[in-house]
Amino acid sequence: MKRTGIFVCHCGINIAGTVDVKKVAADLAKYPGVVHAEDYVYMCSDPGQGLIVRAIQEKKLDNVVVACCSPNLHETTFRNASQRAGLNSFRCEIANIREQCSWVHKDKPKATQKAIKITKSAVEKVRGNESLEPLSVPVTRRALVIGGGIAGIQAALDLANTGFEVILVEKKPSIGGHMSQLSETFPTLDCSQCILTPKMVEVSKHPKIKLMTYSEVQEVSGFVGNFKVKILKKPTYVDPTKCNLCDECTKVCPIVVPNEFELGLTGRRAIYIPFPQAIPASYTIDDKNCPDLATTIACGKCADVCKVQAIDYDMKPEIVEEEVGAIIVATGYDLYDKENMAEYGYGKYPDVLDGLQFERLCSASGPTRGKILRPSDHKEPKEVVFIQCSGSRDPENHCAYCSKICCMYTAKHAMLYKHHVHDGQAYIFYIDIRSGGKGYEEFVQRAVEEDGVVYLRGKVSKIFEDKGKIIVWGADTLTGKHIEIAADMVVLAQAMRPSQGAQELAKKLKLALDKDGFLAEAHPKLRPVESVTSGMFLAGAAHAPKDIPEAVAQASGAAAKAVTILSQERLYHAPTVAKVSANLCTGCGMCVLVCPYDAISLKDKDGKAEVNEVLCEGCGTCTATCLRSAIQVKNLSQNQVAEMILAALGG
Amino acid sequence: MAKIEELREEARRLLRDGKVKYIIGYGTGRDGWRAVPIFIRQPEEADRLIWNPTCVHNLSRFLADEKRRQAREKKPDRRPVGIVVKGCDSRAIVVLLQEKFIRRDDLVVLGVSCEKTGVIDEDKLTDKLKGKKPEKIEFGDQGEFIVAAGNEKIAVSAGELLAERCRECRANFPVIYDFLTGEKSPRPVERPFGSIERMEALSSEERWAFWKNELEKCIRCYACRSVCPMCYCDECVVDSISLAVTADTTAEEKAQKIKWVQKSPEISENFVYHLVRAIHLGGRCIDCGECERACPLEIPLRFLNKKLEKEAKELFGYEVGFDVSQPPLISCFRDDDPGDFIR
Amino acid sequence: MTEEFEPRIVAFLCKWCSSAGSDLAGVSRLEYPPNVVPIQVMCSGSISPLYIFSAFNKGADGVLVSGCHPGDCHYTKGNYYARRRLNLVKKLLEYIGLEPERFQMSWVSAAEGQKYTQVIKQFVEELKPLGPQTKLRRNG
Amino acid sequence: MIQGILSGNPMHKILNKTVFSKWVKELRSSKIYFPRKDDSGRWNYAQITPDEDAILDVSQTTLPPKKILFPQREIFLEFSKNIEGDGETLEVKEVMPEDGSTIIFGVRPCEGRAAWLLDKVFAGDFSDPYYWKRRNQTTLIGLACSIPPSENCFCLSVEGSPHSEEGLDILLTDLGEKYYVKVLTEKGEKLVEAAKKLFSDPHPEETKKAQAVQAESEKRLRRHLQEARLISEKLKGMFHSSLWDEESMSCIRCGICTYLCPSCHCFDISDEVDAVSPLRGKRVRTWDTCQFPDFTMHSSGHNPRPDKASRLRQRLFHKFQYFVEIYNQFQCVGCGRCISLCPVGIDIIEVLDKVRSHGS
Repeated sequence: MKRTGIFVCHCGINIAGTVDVKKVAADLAKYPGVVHAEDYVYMCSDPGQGLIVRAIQEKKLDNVVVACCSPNLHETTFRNASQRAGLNSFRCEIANIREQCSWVHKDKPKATQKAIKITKSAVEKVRGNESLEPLSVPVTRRALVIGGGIAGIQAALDLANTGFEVILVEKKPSIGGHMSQLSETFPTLDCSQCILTPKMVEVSKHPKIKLMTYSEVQEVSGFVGNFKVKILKKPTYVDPTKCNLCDECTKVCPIVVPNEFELGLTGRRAIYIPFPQAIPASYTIDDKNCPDLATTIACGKCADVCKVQAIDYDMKPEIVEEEVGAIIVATGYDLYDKENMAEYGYGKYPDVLDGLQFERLCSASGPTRGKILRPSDHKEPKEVVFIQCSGSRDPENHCAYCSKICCMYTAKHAMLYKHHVHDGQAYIFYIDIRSGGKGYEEFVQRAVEEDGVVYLRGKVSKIFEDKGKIIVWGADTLTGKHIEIAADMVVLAQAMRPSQGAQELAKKLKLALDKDGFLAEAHPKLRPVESVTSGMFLAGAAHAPKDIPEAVAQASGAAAKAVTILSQERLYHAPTVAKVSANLCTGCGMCVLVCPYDAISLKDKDGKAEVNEVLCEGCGTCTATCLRSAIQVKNLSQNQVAEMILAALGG
Repeated sequence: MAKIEELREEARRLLRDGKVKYIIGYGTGRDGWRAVPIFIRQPEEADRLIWNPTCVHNLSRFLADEKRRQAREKKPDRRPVGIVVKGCDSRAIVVLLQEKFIRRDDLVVLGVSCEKTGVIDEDKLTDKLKGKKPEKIEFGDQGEFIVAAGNEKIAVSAGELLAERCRECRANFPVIYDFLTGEKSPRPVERPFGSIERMEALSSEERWAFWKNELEKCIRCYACRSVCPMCYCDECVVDSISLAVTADTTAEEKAQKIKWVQKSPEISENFVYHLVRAIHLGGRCIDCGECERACPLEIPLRFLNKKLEKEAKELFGYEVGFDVSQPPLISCFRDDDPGDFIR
Repeated sequence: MTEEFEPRIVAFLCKWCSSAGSDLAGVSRLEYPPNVVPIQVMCSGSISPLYIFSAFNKGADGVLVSGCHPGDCHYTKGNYYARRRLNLVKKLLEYIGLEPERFQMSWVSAAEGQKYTQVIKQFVEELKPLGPQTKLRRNG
Repeated sequence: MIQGILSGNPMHKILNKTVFSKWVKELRSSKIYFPRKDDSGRWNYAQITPDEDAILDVSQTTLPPKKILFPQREIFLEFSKNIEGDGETLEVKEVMPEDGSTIIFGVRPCEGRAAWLLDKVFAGDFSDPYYWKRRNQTTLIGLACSIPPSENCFCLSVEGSPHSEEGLDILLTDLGEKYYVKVLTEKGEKLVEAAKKLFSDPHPEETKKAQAVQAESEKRLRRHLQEARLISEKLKGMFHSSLWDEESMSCIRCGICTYLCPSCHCFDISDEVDAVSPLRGKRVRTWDTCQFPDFTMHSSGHNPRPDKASRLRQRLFHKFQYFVEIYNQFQCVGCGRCISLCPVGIDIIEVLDKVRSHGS
């Protein structure tokens, strides 16, 4: 029989005050298999631990039970002590006779009896324990970044510059995300593309970054340190290595469709480059709009004019499989569609724009080459109304949350408008101005003081077209006056939504979503960049509305977190995992269904259950489900529990 | 009306064409009127098959034997097995498929419909005949039983002789089959759980007195477990009566064998045995009533094992043995499962 | 005058919520009767019906299972499985005539030391009038 | 080993049914069992209270009197560990069946024969004290079967009869108004002596009538197994026959046929530990059966009787071959329980018939 040693701690009077520790030790000394039992005033002290170490060595103990405070406090202490004496750490168990006994009872004899039962049941547990070593798995020291916006770009660069290979996946033909559509950025008003494109180029040139644009993550399996990813690479039908950007193809392409980069303010051809600075710098034939491609009898005009034969109609979608150790999700945001805004005309008035459209109007590279003109008649608008919180902070009809960046970009818009149209007038309807951030409040003040922007506190109840004007009805809640403005243009600060497709991706990655559909973090305060799935991290607006500096900061944070995994040769994992007795298993698969971690599968060979020890967290739900006791968690087997029950009942 | 000739013809065909290795069906027992399980291999044996109100057995129980046999044989014949099933038996097959114990294509299911009636309770028949020895029992066209005894034929209304479980049956024709003889006309049952409700109506102490009196009789011959199609485990957890020990079973695994119940037929041990059985049948028992029929001491085990079928339905809206694709009862949950019993 | 009947109770506590909750009760020095001996398991989802039957068979007068509140399970859904499985166990035990009070379940979070003491106090109070459990007890 | 078979001629008496219950009441100092119909309509040997009216009936109980002579659970010894100071002492207390005589009325002659077979098993070199203590303080009062209690009775085919006397202490034969009482052992004699006045000597007519009734009863048996001895011989060559596979196909490997058999006697011994600290428990003997898969399971995992076929074969070989070789008796008394109560209608007569006709 295994030789067990018992060590009863007084914890000063914390335990000894209500539990007769001497009696506990004396009783346990008579318990089958117990060859040593002593008590000491502070077991966790160095001399206390010394007693344990000595006893293990002198009495040749196989098992140790320390009756003391909650295992949450000193289990590690005593397991380490046992290890120092040459025992496997799992040969040490804690009997919690303080929190669960001495501190909650007054009647000394009764408390003592209970302490004895608790300790006996710990003896039974430790007797059934196996010696276990932590499980370790090698780490695949590469990372996957999903989303090529500024957050994804930043994360990818940080990881690559730390020396790890990165696969950056972007579903659009070019990286850059929404930032590449912006004209200027608040509060510095520096040109968005000017600060973004160098980073985009760095990505494209970085030896450690494998850029996969026009690609989508299809399937993710595996676990922290060892994910397997399937990526769908959609065909562009243009070989970027050959394409010399001569742009002849677009001139001959007969098909014109709305240009999504310009948010429909202009059109593009079926073969196109998203924007001049696109990375990769190459063209794409969008096969949804080049009907002939689908029928494989393309009109061939683009191919005819392409001197370098970059066009290949036979390009097929391919599935690329990659292995990575960590994943950063930076899928960004979309604007809440204008069509949802009944009160603002369902987006059917051409001169009612959303924020991004207005950015394009301001942008030097935009459809109007930087002139602010009304889409309807290309006249310069003299009165422009900006409406904040359009779709935000409206739990009844739209989004409950604040989109956070609108206050700032609306101020920016108004300013930019004044800089373009000096004699124009800008009005801003707002609920509150939220300008927390470095230089932000000052920025808003500038809009009011230097550019004479009129801030009206209140909501716009209705807008409608009348004789080429857009009539805006609103209320000024400060003066209480009804306000009517005959505007030439209205700009809606639309709420931010998780980017379309983010939800399906979250499913594939087993990531949780918050109530608004953004990706949920592991802990709102203490683990803001970690997802609920270990090994996966969040960056940018996919997690919540943020502005560029925040997105960048979080991206770097996520990269740093990923490095904590990638920098290790191996990952360690608790070995107290489920184990299958093959001869009892009938392969019913009930354990497979209940496992919260998909850690159990049925083997092809004989259909019996098999545990992936690295995925298993040892919760034991499988044990209770199995009708045959064919699956047990190591060191808390049904056998152990059965003995513990008897001991707990004083038997 | 189910026609035995149709069944025999199908059986003959399957055996002739070698589509099945053998067919598990009902034949006439030595006494000349009771059905017994038979296993036929030759086309000509098809004529031995019968279908009458004494076909009480749930033959799906024998699928476990087939599986064990295949495990032992060096070159097992992997052709499917033909099996004759009633509605209740077919629900057992559904559960066995749910639990991947058998593969659908290992079976050719020959369904027979009980239509308006079902099978008889032998005790009821004995009382009815007052000691006269029955010679033959058949289904009448009007859903009655035709009993031949002592050179006379009498028609007895089904109600008089029907087994209790048939009165509460919710599958009077097979829910899964490859061949079917007889009508697929559902038979409405007012109170599918009437027997359980009557038991529930008793006070806690009355129920205890009832079960104590019944389970005291148990001699642990394990007929209930042995006859049950759901008790296909190689080793039962309550006791290692059928120790699944193989050459590669480790010493630890042997040491891990827990004696949840003592071998002694003490009242406490009998209770734990039957409780474990009942809970393990939760969401699996399809009320074929075989445990009760097989029990030599006539312990009303149906009352115990059917209870959780009722609870599964009432608490979780879970129907046992109708849908192969649904997960087993305890390997799924609904967010709004009742929790009112929890503090 | 014989001394008052003291029920023997086994409590299966999940490590993350209920055991932590009972630790908190200790830290807060909340007093409750010493009749309960806790057995810490990883998750209420790991409680096999066999544990409960066996505890009664080994002489328990009452058995408590306590886990995380729905939605709070450390393993995301173990307690949902426990809720379903143990509901069946409870129904079955009542059906064979065991006093309903003898098997109970509770949700106690790591923050609910107070609630844990309440659960135990109430449990012990409800068991005392019932006297010893002999129905499922070996040689009982 | 069996005590006091009456030397010389057995005693013959007549007991009027009107005074039968008087006689029973005279014996109330003993535990008295009668076949009783329980709530579920099953017959069963049940202890009666002295004031109950004792009636005899030709019936077959589900469980034979074996359950009294050889109970399903027999405590051999109780052990407990006592701890004083540092010393431990293991206390082992032998447990014997408690004293006190038992009388079983209405024992079927085949059950008497079964007891007589059990006697042979539990005697010999390893005489079983527990069995014998119960056996010696139990008196079996048989009742000849005027009509067969079961449709499957076949006692005549296995060298018994509806009025066989082996194993019984007294055999009653029902003459309508009265019982013809044949006293077979000293134990039986004591019981008659206890109420001498109630008994009268038989009139030659009554003796004749008794013989007539017995002869008549033999005709009433419905089932017969031809040439049992021949079968026994034939079995020797059939260990490897495929017959066992065929016949066992429908077996569900339950314990009914053996647990309810009046002559099956296999058992298992196990320790029931009630507490570990301080250690407390019992060593008990419980019934076991060759029909359970683990009966012959080795700890290595090897099982010499791995399938239903080998277990059915074992049951038949033991009853009709091995036992015959050892004791020159069949270990089957033809009560038919295993036939009547088998859930799948396996019929030992039918199987043995096949053995007889095997190969021919």
